[in-house]
Amino acid sequence: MSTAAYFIGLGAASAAALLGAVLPARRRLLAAAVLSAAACLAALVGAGDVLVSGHAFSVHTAQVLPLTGVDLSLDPLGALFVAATAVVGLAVSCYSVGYGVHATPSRIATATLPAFLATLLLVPAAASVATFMVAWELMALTSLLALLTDHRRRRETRDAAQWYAAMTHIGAAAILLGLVLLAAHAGGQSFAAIAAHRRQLSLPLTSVVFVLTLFGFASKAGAVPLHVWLPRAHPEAPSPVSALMSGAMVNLGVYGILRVGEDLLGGGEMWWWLVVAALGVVSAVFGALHAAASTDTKRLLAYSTVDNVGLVLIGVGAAGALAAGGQQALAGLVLLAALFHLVNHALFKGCLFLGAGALQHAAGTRDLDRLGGLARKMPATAIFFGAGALSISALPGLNGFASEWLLFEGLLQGFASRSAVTVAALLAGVATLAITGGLTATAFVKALGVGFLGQPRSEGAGAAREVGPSMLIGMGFLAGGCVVLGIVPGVVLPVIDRATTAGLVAGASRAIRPGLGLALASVHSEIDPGLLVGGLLVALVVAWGAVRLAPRSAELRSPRRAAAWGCGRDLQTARMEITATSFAEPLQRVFADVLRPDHDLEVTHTAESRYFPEAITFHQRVDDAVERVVYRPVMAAVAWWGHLARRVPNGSVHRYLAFGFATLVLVLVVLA
Amino acid sequence: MLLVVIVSVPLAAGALAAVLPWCRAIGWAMALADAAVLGLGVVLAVQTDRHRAADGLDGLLRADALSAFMVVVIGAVSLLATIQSIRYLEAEIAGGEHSARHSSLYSLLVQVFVACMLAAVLSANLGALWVAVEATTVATTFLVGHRRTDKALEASWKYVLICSVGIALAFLGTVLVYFAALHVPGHPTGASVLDWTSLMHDSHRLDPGVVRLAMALLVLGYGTKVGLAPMHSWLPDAHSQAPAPVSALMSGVLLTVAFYALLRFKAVADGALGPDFTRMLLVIVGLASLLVAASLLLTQRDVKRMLAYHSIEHMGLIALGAAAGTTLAIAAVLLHILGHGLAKAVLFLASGEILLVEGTSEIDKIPALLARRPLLGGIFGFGLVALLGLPPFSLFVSELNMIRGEAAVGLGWAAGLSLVAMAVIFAAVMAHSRHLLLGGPTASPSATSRLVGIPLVGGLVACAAFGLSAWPLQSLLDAAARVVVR
Amino acid sequence: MRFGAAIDVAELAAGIVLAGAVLALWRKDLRALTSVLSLQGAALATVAAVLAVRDGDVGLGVVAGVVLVAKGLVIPYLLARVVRADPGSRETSPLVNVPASLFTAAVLVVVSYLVAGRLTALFPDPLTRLAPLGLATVLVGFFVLVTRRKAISQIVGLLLVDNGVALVAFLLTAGVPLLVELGASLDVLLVVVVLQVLATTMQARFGHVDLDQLRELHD
Amino acid sequence: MQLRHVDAGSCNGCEIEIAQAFAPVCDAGRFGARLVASPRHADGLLVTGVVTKNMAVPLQMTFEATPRPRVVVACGDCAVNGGLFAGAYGVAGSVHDVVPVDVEIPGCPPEPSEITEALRRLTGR
Amino acid sequence: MIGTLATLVATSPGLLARVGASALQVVAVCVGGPLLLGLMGKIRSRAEGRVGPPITQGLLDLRKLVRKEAIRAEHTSAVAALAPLVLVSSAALCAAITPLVTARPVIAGGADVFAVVYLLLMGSVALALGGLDAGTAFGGMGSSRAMTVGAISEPALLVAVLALAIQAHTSNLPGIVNASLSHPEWLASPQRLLALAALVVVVIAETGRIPVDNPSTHLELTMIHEAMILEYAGPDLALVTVGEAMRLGLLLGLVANLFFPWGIDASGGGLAMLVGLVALGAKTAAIAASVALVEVSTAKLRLFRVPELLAGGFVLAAVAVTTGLVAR
Repeated sequence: MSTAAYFIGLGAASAAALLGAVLPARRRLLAAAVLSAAACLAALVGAGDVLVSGHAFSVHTAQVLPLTGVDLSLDPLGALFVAATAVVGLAVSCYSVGYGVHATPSRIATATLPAFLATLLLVPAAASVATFMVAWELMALTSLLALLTDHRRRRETRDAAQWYAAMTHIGAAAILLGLVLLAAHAGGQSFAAIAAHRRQLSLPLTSVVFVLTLFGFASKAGAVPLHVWLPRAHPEAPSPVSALMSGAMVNLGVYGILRVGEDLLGGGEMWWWLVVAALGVVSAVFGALHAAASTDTKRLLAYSTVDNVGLVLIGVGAAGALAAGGQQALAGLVLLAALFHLVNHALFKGCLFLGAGALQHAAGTRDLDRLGGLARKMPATAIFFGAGALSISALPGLNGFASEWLLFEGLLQGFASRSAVTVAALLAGVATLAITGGLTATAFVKALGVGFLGQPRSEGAGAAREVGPSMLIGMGFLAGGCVVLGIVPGVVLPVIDRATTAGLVAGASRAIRPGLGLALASVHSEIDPGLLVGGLLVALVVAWGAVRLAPRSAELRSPRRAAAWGCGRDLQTARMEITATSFAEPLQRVFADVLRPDHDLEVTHTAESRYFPEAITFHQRVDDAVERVVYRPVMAAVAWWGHLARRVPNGSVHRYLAFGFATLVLVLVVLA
Repeated sequence: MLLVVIVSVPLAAGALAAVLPWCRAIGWAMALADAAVLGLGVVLAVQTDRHRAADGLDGLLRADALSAFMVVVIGAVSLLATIQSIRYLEAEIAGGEHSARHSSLYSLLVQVFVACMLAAVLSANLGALWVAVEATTVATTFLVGHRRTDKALEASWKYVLICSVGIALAFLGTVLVYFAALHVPGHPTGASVLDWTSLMHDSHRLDPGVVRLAMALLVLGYGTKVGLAPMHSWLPDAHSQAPAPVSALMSGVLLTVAFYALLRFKAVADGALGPDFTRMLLVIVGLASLLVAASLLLTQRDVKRMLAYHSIEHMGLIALGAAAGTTLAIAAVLLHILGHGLAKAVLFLASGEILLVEGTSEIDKIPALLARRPLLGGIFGFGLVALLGLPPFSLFVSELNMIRGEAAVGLGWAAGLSLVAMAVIFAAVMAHSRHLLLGGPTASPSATSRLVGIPLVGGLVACAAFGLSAWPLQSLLDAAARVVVR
Repeated sequence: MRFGAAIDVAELAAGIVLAGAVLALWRKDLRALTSVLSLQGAALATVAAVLAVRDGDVGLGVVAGVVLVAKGLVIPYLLARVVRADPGSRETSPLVNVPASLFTAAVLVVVSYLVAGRLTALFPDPLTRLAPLGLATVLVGFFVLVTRRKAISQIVGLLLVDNGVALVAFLLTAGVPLLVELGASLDVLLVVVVLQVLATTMQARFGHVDLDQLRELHD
Repeated sequence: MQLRHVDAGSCNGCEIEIAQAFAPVCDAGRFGARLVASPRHADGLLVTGVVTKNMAVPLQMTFEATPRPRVVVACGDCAVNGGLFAGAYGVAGSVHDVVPVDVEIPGCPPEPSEITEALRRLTGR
Repeated sequence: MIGTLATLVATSPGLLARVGASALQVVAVCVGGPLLLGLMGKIRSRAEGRVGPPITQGLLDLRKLVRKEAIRAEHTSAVAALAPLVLVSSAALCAAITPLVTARPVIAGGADVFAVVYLLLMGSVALALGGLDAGTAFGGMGSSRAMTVGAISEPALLVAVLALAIQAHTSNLPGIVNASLSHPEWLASPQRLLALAALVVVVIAETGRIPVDNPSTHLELTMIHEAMILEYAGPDLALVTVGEAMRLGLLLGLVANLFFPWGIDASGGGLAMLVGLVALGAKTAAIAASVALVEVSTAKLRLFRVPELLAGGFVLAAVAVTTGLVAR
């Protein structure tokens, strides 16, 4: 049953892409959206069935893809990622109807979103080197085309597309080389054959393959040294696409690491997984810092994706290290926490990106400094964006808290393990979890508070109106998911537990006791978020009652509306409000050496005298330190090499012939 | 008998073009001739697939699965090119630059060019193969100089000179092989000494020293015609100055015909020396061409030169693939030859159209092509996607399997270097094409004529089809690969 | 003629071919170059004739005739026409001065002996011992191509290479099969015609034929 | 009793005395009086000085910003009846012309003990 | 959630006692908080030679404030109304589940270190959002500073308590307290002392005491915590002050029980609970007095020196954890 459902899903998604390209303007948007929603549902059913029943299915056809044929197989690990993508895809396809209504997008735009969705559903099911690489590159191509929807209007979109294409291709080349080397030595290019031979592979080979594939998958997941495309591509892509990118495509980087590291190479060395954990630590801290410092909503969300992927990588790295160290049960728990956080991240990041899209759609700008006062104008979007923001800051009662608690618990239990290196890694992981918790909270209080509360700081924000119902349904669906998973995580955990056992080479025993809360099997600490929320509500009602019932004279009963207190000034304008830049300024000053903000202050004086400034303009840009330190020099060196090489062929036929002559003589001498 | 027909059809068309004054009907006749060649190629492929080989003209022509495949490639690319040259010639005559007589000379030379290539591919005798390849050089010289500009003259001089020297070295190599064959006891003497089948039969008895020197000369000699590293400098000049259909034909299929010759000699040399010597040679030459292409693509300012350097890169990849030498690698090389032929032809024809319509082929003088000419921009964009080796198109599958072949044979490091070069080239081409294709709408979008659009889109669709479904080619590729590999 | 004398004649002819190549390096006057070429053509034809007589192979005789006509008469005539059109008709200062080129020619001859020597040692036949001469001519011809500025001298260089290859062919294998030999010489003839046409158009258009100035085509 | 001090144009003489009132000697704090930063937190306003034209509106706004039930304490002669500056060109009047006054502390400046005494009448302790 | 409630009621007969204990804890913190503030005020005034307001002044002010009128700024949305309620309820829930009076509160499972830290974070996030809602300059500046300080102090808090959790092999607070009770030799271990130092720094930062923030300042530019609540009046202000007081009481109680666990009621009997309450009161009073003495003797740090102090706290906590791991 699951095979049929999964393939119906794929078929429907590609049909949606086809219809999106073919149908005339008005109907194609709706048709594409409906079909892709149906595709997601079918894929969800298929993946769900695999997850619940635990049996994998596999299909091989030699007709497609010359010379290699196509192998598809969906095991619980892959099914989890398909399910996560399907859930986000469902919300996105419903959202895209409303999003595209005003400026009906071109044929290419409506076609690429379902195509991108189809490839996202395909990648976890690929079961041979060739199929995986085809699906991977198709995903890169469709996401690039989707990113280019409004390349006509903005130069940054074209920059972003160029960066994105170059970096994904380099990543894909690394993965291709790694997998091909593996297939060559493991005799056979299907994952099953490779997995069967994983015992006979020599250590240096498996390490080289792991490092190469890690390079590729980390660049797709957005781990720090290779994350540079993420804060450029996500803000420029249309919101449904960036929601899919952050909610689903980034997960596939983690999927790749797990599939190659655990399934194909059989767990491998401990230092592999410590490298993954180190990547996670650096990404989490760097991402959280930059999220707290950026003032563009989508750029903030992109950096927080880097942060959350860092947390997931810490989990995956710790799990791998523990598994390599022999503690299977604990590794299962930590991996469960990492995958649960991944699913939660897909939900709340998808909801946030759709919210940011609604903001841009209604208020015409993404810059937090020019928003404000939208809570009253767009209450529903404010509630959904708020739910997403609070759950990403891991506040109790929402899904962020549940998965970060599980991750914290797993890492904590790991301290009992013997090897000092693992303990050091776990300590770094917990410290990062702590640091990023505070920074993420700051970033999202800024996004929520400065963006939605106070007075509108631009006429666009002032004229903002609530977005269409379809967009609200999209956001609501994901926000609802966050709340439900927050209150009763026990519903989803057994399913993820089965994916974890499939994920780890030696499989892991049940990490979770059944029940609605988070009850760990291996150790007696457990938490019941449901009860926490219940207690919170009871306390809330009691406090509200206490204040309400206080004896008060009649006319003081209802709260009075008065001008906000501004030290007696009567003219309280929006310009006096705090902006996102000034909100993040103290944090930037504290972490100045990492963020390296560059300010430029121009004071133009009046003609008459130097002492009376006419206008003071202040610009501040926090650009990516990694990009400046790592990428700029590399690009400069390549450009220098290009100019040097250009001077060699100067057009004279004698020089060309001289090349040939020299080679001929050299060859003759060598062969003599 | 079939082989003679294949070679003579284009010759007949050429003769027709020479006699009658040029008009659109003649153009379509040329196209029809090449379509016939393609059809006959397919028939030949089906025939050779069932039983080993067909031969004609009392032993001079011989076709096995490999040459049948090459005939199909030549047919397909020349069909695309001749359809496009109708538009090219009409635009030229309309532009008043050249007379109708000039166009009929053009059509004759093109058909002679196609005939020479077919002869080269179908010849049984390696000497005849050399003669045919030399004839193609002669035929294309005037085609390169067709536009009568100073640059075209300079390009044709360089083209003829470098290629003739290269080909002379190749002849020296052929002579050495002939010398080695003469001294094999029991080898058939007389006309059929250089017959490929007999050489393959006695290849293990050839003298290794002589064959090693011969193979070095052959790789260097034919490498010039293939555009491989040391003697590649003529390629960007010739392809950027030649009219678009001609450069499409040359880049798409002439380079690969020369590589076909190398493949034939490699089979013989492998018999005599074992695979390691030729593998080392081809790896060095392949990596050198990749390095040259990667370095020079970084700062390209002209569309056609960019595409020419891109051909050097793909020839380097094909050399690496052939160096691996397993059946999988050779099958991938052949698929790559077909894919590259189609994609490169489509791109050159599109750049020709850009040159005609925009008046210049400088990248920074043609901004926002997608906005101004959606169909042409789209074709050029998807052509680049195909050329850069992205999935739906067959170049991705062939590159993937070539790298698999190389890794299987222990050339993993070479595959790694080639991937690095391809990544650099990808970034460079992406940077150049970004300015060319993307950008704001300066003027209202104008349509591109159907005559141009349909064949090019057809070429891309074919390239994608060969990339996705294995049906028509799989058996032909395997048969052709087994022909070359011991 | 005793058989031994024929071998000596062939040796002499091969020597003349190599001498011609060295002469091309040395002389600057274009008219002298064309005469050197016709001399080489004749020498080549005699080698072919000697072989034809030795093996009694009629085809080889025909080939000798064709070589004599093509390389001895037609090509030098074509070149002479181009030379007449170019008033200066003196090779300007070549890229590498004459003494240096002569020294490199010597080095090239040593190299070719090294390479070809090992080859011919395998099959001791009086004529094959001469193969290094042919290879030397090829290398010197290539060197002429690389260093001479004038179009005509480049054509001469190319022809030297072709003659060298033909010489090696005759010496090593007593003549490549007839069809291939004819095809080869026909192609060489066509290439020379093409080059001659190009040279004249270049002369008309640019007023000079110095290739070093032709550097318009670069990135 | 939280008070929000408003300087409606005083010569700071009264401010010094108020500071003394809250100093250890008189220590109005022990009777529950406290000066707070925002009128929202205050039960009343401690206004010093004559109400100048510029301070009339801010005083009115501060009064509005204070939650009911609220009191106004006019401290010093200027606040009570304009004192020295009554009738000056920049003066809008004394405090009771702008906001209803509940307690008046005469004296220019009033003794710290008188201020503490007045505050104790308000806090009832 | 209903399912878990049902299982709890069915399984443990002593549930009524534990619910009672938790309720007692909430009330204790509710009343004890303002009293602690009054005590600290009294100690400060005594140190300054003043008599100072009575200790119960805090409770009196609350009673008065509740009866006053609530004022909301024009452009505020529902957030301004909800923020104080969320602050108080999160503090109350924290009080219910942490081991203050008894070591077996009602949701024994829920009393996890992570939950307590993030409930406190929830309170400060609510307060910050409330501050931003009115759209005044002070509210925004206060929220920004409070979140920055919070962002740096929260990791120190988590890692400090982690040091104890590692020692007790569980992150459950009652578990830690019981383990400390049964292993008295842990109390003097270096890792405990370092954790205590780190926790004191964090408590000062979280509750906004002198070295980090001056609660009784009038100069808006220097405020961190006060600026956020400038807009609250009457009942809202009462809720906020009670919330703040409860957080102070809670944190001090937590420090008391984690580091000096004597006297806490482990058995759940009526008398033991009384003893626990008295012990809690005494311990928190002592700690509050010491904090007040620290306040009086030090001047307020410049805002951008505060992160260095908190970073020092974080390093202390990290050192505590590492010494705990090494010494194990």
